[in-house]
Amino acid sequence: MTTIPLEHVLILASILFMIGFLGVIVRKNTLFMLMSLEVMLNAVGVAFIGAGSVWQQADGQVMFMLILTLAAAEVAVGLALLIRMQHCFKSLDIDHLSQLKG
Amino acid sequence: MLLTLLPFYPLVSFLLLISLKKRLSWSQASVLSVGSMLICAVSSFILFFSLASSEQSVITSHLWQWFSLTAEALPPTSLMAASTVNFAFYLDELSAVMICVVSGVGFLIHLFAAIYMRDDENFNRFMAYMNLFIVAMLILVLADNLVLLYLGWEGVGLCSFLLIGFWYQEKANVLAARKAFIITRIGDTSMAIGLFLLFNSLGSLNIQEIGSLATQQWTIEGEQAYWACLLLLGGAVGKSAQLPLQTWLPDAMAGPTPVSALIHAATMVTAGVYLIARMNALFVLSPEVMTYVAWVGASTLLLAGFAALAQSDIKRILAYSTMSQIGYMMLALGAGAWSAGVFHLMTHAFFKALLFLTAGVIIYALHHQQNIFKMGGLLKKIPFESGLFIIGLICLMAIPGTSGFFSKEAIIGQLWSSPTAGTSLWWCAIFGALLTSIYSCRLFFIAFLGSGCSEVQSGKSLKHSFDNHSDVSQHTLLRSSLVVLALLSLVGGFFTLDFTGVFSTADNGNMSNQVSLAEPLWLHTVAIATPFVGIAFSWFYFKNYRITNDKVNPPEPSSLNAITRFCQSGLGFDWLYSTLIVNPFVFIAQLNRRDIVDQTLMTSAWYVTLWRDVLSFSQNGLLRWYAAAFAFGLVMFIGAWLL
Amino acid sequence: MNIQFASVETLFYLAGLIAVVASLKVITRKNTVHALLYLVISLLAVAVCFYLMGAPFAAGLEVIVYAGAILVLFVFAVMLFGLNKDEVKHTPKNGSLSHWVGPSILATCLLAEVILSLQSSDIQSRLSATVVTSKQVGMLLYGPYLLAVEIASFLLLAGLIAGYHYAKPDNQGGHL
Amino acid sequence: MMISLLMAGLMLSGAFAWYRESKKEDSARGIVLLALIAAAIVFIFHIMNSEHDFSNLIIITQHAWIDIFNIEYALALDNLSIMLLLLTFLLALVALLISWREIRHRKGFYYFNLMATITGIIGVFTAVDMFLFFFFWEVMLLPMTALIAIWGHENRHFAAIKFFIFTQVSSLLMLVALISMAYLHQQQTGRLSFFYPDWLALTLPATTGYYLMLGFFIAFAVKLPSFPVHSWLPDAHTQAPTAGSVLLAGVLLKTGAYGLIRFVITLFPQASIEFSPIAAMLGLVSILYGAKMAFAQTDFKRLVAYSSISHMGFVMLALFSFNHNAYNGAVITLLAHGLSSAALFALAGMIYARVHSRDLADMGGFWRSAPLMGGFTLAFVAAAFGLPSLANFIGEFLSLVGSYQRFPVITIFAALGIIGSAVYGMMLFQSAFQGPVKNTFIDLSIREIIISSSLLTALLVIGLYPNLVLQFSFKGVM
Repeated sequence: MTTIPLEHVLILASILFMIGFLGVIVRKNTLFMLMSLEVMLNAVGVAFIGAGSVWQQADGQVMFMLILTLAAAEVAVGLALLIRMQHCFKSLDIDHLSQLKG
Repeated sequence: MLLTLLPFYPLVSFLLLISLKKRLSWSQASVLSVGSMLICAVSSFILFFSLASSEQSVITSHLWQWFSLTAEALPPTSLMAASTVNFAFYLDELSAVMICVVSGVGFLIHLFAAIYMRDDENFNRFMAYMNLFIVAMLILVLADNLVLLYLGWEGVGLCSFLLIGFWYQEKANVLAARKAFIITRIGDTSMAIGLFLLFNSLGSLNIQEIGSLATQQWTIEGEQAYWACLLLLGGAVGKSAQLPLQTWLPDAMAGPTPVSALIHAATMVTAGVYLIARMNALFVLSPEVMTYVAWVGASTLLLAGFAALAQSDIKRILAYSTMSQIGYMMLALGAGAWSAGVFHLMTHAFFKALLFLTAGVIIYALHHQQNIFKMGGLLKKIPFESGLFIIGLICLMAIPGTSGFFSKEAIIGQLWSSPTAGTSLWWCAIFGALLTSIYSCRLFFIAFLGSGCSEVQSGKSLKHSFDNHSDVSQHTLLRSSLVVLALLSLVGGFFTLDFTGVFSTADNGNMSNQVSLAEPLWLHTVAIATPFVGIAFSWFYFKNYRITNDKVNPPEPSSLNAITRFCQSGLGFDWLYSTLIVNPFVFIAQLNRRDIVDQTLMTSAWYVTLWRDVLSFSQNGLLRWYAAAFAFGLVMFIGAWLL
Repeated sequence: MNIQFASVETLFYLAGLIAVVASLKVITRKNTVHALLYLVISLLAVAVCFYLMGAPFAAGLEVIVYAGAILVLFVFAVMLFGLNKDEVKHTPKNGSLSHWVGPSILATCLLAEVILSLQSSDIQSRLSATVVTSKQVGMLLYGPYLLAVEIASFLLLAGLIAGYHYAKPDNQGGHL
Repeated sequence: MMISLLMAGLMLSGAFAWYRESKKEDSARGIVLLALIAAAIVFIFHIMNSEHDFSNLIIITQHAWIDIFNIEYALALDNLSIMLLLLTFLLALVALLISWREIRHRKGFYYFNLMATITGIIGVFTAVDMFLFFFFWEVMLLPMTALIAIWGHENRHFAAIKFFIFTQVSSLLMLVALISMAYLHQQQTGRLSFFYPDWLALTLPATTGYYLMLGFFIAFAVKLPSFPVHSWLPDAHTQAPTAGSVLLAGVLLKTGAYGLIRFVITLFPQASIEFSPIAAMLGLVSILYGAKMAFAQTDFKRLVAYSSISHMGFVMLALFSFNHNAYNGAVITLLAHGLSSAALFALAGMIYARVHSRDLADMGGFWRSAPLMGGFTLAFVAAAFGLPSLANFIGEFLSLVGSYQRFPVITIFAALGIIGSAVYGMMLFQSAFQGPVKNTFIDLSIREIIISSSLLTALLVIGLYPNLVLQFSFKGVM
């Protein structure tokens, strides 16, 4: 029998999440931020699957599938926006998009 | 009817002059203003004589009810529930004399001014102000209640302000006008507070009612009488340029000379004297304040005498002399010599108007030279005007036979034995008379004797320079007004004024005391001899001015000794006030120009703005920054939860 | 499942390690395409984890949809629209690690806190060895989660339209 | 009913003028002028022909408005409000004539705002349902803010916001007090009511009454304005367009005094008497502080604004003296100050139109080129420093005579304000019209003469024959 503690799964998920988060904050390139977001979503998926496996329920996987669709939609819109951004600003630097400045 | 219309003649003239402005020619404007004054003067005399001949001692005229005051919370003894303040005129012997002086002297000065000022571009405005002044002065004199009196009181103040600043483009005139108005306003405020006090304790503002009510309800030397009289005295002091509110008068000489004659010598400045005389019934209730009045008068008398000794400007000498003469009147009032005070008021109006007007002619002839040290030998150059001036001066010095002698003698005679005055004040008065004769002689010797400067034209050319493009009749008219004044000054002392109706209670009280106190025999001798002592003293002391043939160099300000400089500055009162009151006030006002309260309230706005700035700095539009901030918040939040 | 030389646990930790290392590489690469390839590796490693956690269906989806479709979309977008043009200009310089300091501290703190809270919250359970089959997932999806599925489909539709709208070359409407 | 029609008519004429202006340049002002004159005439005729003598509050309109809260649309008139309405009409005409040429852009909207303000003011003076009163209070405020913010001088946005915030915050307090009163009424009678006559019948617990009174008092003291909360006024006045200043000084400040008379003193007589020493003290400080601040100013309009604070201090002092003379004095002061300060602001506008400056340092010797203007300025300055024979004197004299009875010491110090007013008045007049000639320009036009002389006539008439006003007994305090 597998004896992987749930705790370790969650720690793995957290580490992945933190790495993704670090990427979002540090990288200026929007493409990298998008990729980091994917990493973060994945991390959440790991946590769900782990939890589903503990309780022997399929709900965890259902949730993972919803995350998957979310990620798909997000990537579609995100990439489209990136293309637009490249078109308009000739750059993917997120710091150029600072029109929200108060 | 005659009484009712009295102030309206000049009022109509004023309104016409103001509304028609430049559309009136010189002759039309002068006929209008002088004519209205003539009617006014004639009706005043008619009123005066009808009052004297008829049995009734009072003529009243009720125009309309101004407003009414309800008297609540009064002592139950008072029967009055509501007191009305009316536009009503009240003529008794006192006000009859006053209207005669005001309109008579006013008429002569108007006549003089119409010719004297004819070349001024704002002639119509000048005459309009003069008329308005007469309106206000008549209302002041005739008012049957204190509020109406206050109306006239403020009205004359405003006119004085306007006329001092008549040549408004000169900064000095403007400042002098402001000073005059504000300083008299301080007195006015004291008087206004006096009115509040009177109304709230007596329930009436009618002068006669106040007199009778106060006599009934107040005790002699009571607190209420003390304060009411003191506050009214404050008003009188301001208007009459007495210590400590005297500083405006010398500066007020910035106005045209007829103004100085009419307002700042003959009429307006005596309003304070009139007020106290009018309220005599109140003042006898407070002998303490009577003594104050006398002391105010005496100290002003001496102060102005010393100041006049050191002046070099002819008009300022006359201004200080006016102050000192009003000091005499105050002294008289304080001593309870009501009739003598008013008598001196009248004679003073004559001779001081004469002095000022003549001085005006002289100044005009010298191309606006007012410094007496630049004059000299005028007696030979313009003998006629000089003669008139000498008449004025001997009246001022109270040489026996002149009007000034009679009135001043009447005052000094009553001082010694008066319960509220006494011997020390008598000596003050004598010393004042000595000073008067000395400064008069000084003025006379410097300006009229000795040799003249080249600027002076001879009498013949004066006539031409004065009126080079008009006929001689105008000049004659001008001179005739001076001559009339000179005659009045000489014979004015023989008029007998009967004030028994007005001052009966007061003077009687005085009489009874007079019997008890014995007067030394030498009193009158000393009083009569004093002017001559003064003349003799000056004859020797100012010898170099009198006989030297060289042109006397005016003393340089720096060469004067400290005492002279001190006297010249009016004994330092201007400096004192500007250091103690004006400068601190201006300083504080400037310090707080931005309104400290506003600043305080605006700190709350500043606080909000500060946070606005802080938060808007965090709202920098950088997405990553927001994410980091979000994470930071999360760290804090979870950290707090864990702990 | 009778693999002797390596237990499930070992494989799981190994896959997890690979995922972590690959993810780290993703966020530190300069080259976009390299980063994408690392991302694929990371995703595949996670898929292995899924498999080892008894979710073969999820593992398959991860490989097919994530590594297969989404990442291909990335690569296509990068290649076709030249999204990697300014990568050199805007990637953090090798020499300066100062960019990383603050965020790393922040992330470490967060991680530490999460792990702390995991330990404190008394999670003693272990994963079960039972495989959750795709049938179970399907039953659940079209049973209680039907609404969620429909919403997800709307989301995808919205993503489709939005993607089309923004990426259209002559888009007059949007200014971004 | 008639008042409602008047208000609706004025509002509609404003809207119509706005519309017309967009079609045809300069057509708005004529329409508005006609509407105002017509309204004034209708109002005067209505009052003359009314069978009431208006010595008590006469309710002229009463309809249900918001039923669940028992809010009614109720208007009433008495002598006090009639006087203030007449003043409003006169000053509205003045304000209109003043802005005849001054406003150059967005004219239509300007006249609409002017009309809206006037409508609000009329509403404030007539409403007896407290919710309606509050409603009009806000109606009056918003277009006024717009007038300042759009057509004001260089610093207008700041001034407009300051004005708005001060008034809003204070009226918030009033709203709280107002709702509490309504609930108190419900507690006592079981029925929620915002109707003013209902409130008069309430018996208030002492402490509650005191706090409610304070709520109203602060709102009205800000509007008056009284000493510590006056600081919006100088900015608002200085920056507002001339017509705005005229309305602000002439009428808007009077709504504060009106509120004090009608609500604070009448609804809470006991609490007011308790509070009166503080209020009188505030009045005194306003008088002296206003006068001192006025003296320090170099801006023509700012100086007049501070003088308004000083004059309104007299009103405050008089009202809280609870004395018939003082009360009459306060009413006269309200009218007189409305006329005189409006006139001074109008003159400031006329000078500004000629020399494009409000700074006294830029002025001097105007008398030479504009003696007529100088004469009028002198007359209005004289009114401001209380020259007898002009209306302000009667007001101040009666106020002080009355307040002397209750607060002798405070009154004596307040009388120092008479000196202060002379100081700043003379400084204002002299630095603009006397001294070396700095500018020359043309004298007053016919339109400006009409404005000035009508105001001066009103001041003279009230000053010489105050019984014209005083013959009406103003119920309220007594």
